[in-house]
Amino acid sequence: MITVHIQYFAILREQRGLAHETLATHAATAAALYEELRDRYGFTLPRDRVRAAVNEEFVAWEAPLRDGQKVVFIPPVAGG
Amino acid sequence: MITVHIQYFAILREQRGLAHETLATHAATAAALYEELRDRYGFTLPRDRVRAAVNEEFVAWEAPLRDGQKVVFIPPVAGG
Amino acid sequence: MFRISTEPLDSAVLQRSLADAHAGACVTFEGWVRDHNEGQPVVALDYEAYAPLAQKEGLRILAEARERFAIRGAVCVHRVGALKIGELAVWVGVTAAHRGAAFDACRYLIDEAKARVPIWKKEHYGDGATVWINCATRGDFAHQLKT
Amino acid sequence: MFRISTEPLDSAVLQRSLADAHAGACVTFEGWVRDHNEGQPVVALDYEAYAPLAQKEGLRILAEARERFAIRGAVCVHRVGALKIGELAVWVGVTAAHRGAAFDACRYLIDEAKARVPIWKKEHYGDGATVWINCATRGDFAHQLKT
Repeated sequence: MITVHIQYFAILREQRGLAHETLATHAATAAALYEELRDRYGFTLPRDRVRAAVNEEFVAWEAPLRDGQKVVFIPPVAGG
Repeated sequence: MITVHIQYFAILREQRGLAHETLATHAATAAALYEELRDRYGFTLPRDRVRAAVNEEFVAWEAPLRDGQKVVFIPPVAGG
Repeated sequence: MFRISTEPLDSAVLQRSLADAHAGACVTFEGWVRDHNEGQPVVALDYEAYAPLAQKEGLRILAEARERFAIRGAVCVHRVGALKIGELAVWVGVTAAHRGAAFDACRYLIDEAKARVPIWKKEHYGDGATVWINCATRGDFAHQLKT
Repeated sequence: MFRISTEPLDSAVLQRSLADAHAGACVTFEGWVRDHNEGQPVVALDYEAYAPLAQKEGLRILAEARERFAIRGAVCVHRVGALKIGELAVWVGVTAAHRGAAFDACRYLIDEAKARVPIWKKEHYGDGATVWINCATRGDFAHQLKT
């Protein structure tokens, strides 16, 4: 069990109903954590349309999660 | 013999030493007029690097010249 | 320079920051809030950014542009918050000795920024509906067709 | 709008003239007087235009851009007279719903204007020499090599 700090943006923030939370999880990877949250909160975006960032850098979905990390899931971007 | 009004710009104005003149000529075309002026004033630009304009429109070199027309020879342009 | 701004952007000030006696060309791109999108009337926009990562990704894109094109200066600033129609959402400016590099780099910067920088846009429509752009899923489309 | 201006150009004023709630993109090109050209230090420039024909040819180029690209507004203004380093010589601005058309049209306008509009540029160099750009002939080059 690890504890991670999650920050939500845009459609994920709205679907979660808050902007950040600290969470205890058994998820070993960013991918597993996203699927866990998706089940729990009903996120509409499938994982293949989202990217993961850990400690302010993009990471591969299968990168291992570690205790205390800051995790952000990036919905499809739309700047400009 | 026709009379034409010639306006000079840029390098042609400098090589002619004035900005405009009214001239009587036997030249039947813009091409013939340019060659006449080139001989007389020593313009360095060969005709294939110049364009001709009559009455504020580009014309073909072989277009006939008429009495009273405004003629301008256009050296290579360099705006921007 | 890359920046996320919560304040309105002033293009004159941004462009002056690129003044450079060695530069012969300056190309700018401005993204304005448009009053329609895909046929729908838009009344306002919200932009939101994940600022620390946006900043890093923005600087990476600027560095790529400097490697690819013979440019001198390059600036990209993106506004976040609630924007009204006609407001400036993003400003990109590039200087170069010659215009080709300035055009190509400016285009590269805005294309990459739109594709990669974590910024999101929510459109507000005349009928009160809102949509996070690019975030529609098959289910959303089905819903939209029904309403 | 195409214009030859004997007065300094104000890009902020020109860009405001393109304000348009239907436009999502504005691309501008500015030509600045650069302090060098092909390795030579440049200290000043003179621009000269055959104004009536420049005006007609400028409007033709704008009309062509409107036919080729899905743009909304387009403006090109060229300064004439004695210009100093860093001054704005030409301003082109294009608005469109989408950025691709704005970039393509802006590039088209400046490329065509430089190639076709009867405007001439004389460079003044640090050593007092002057050259009408693009007007060198074989004899001039030989002369330049000797000096």
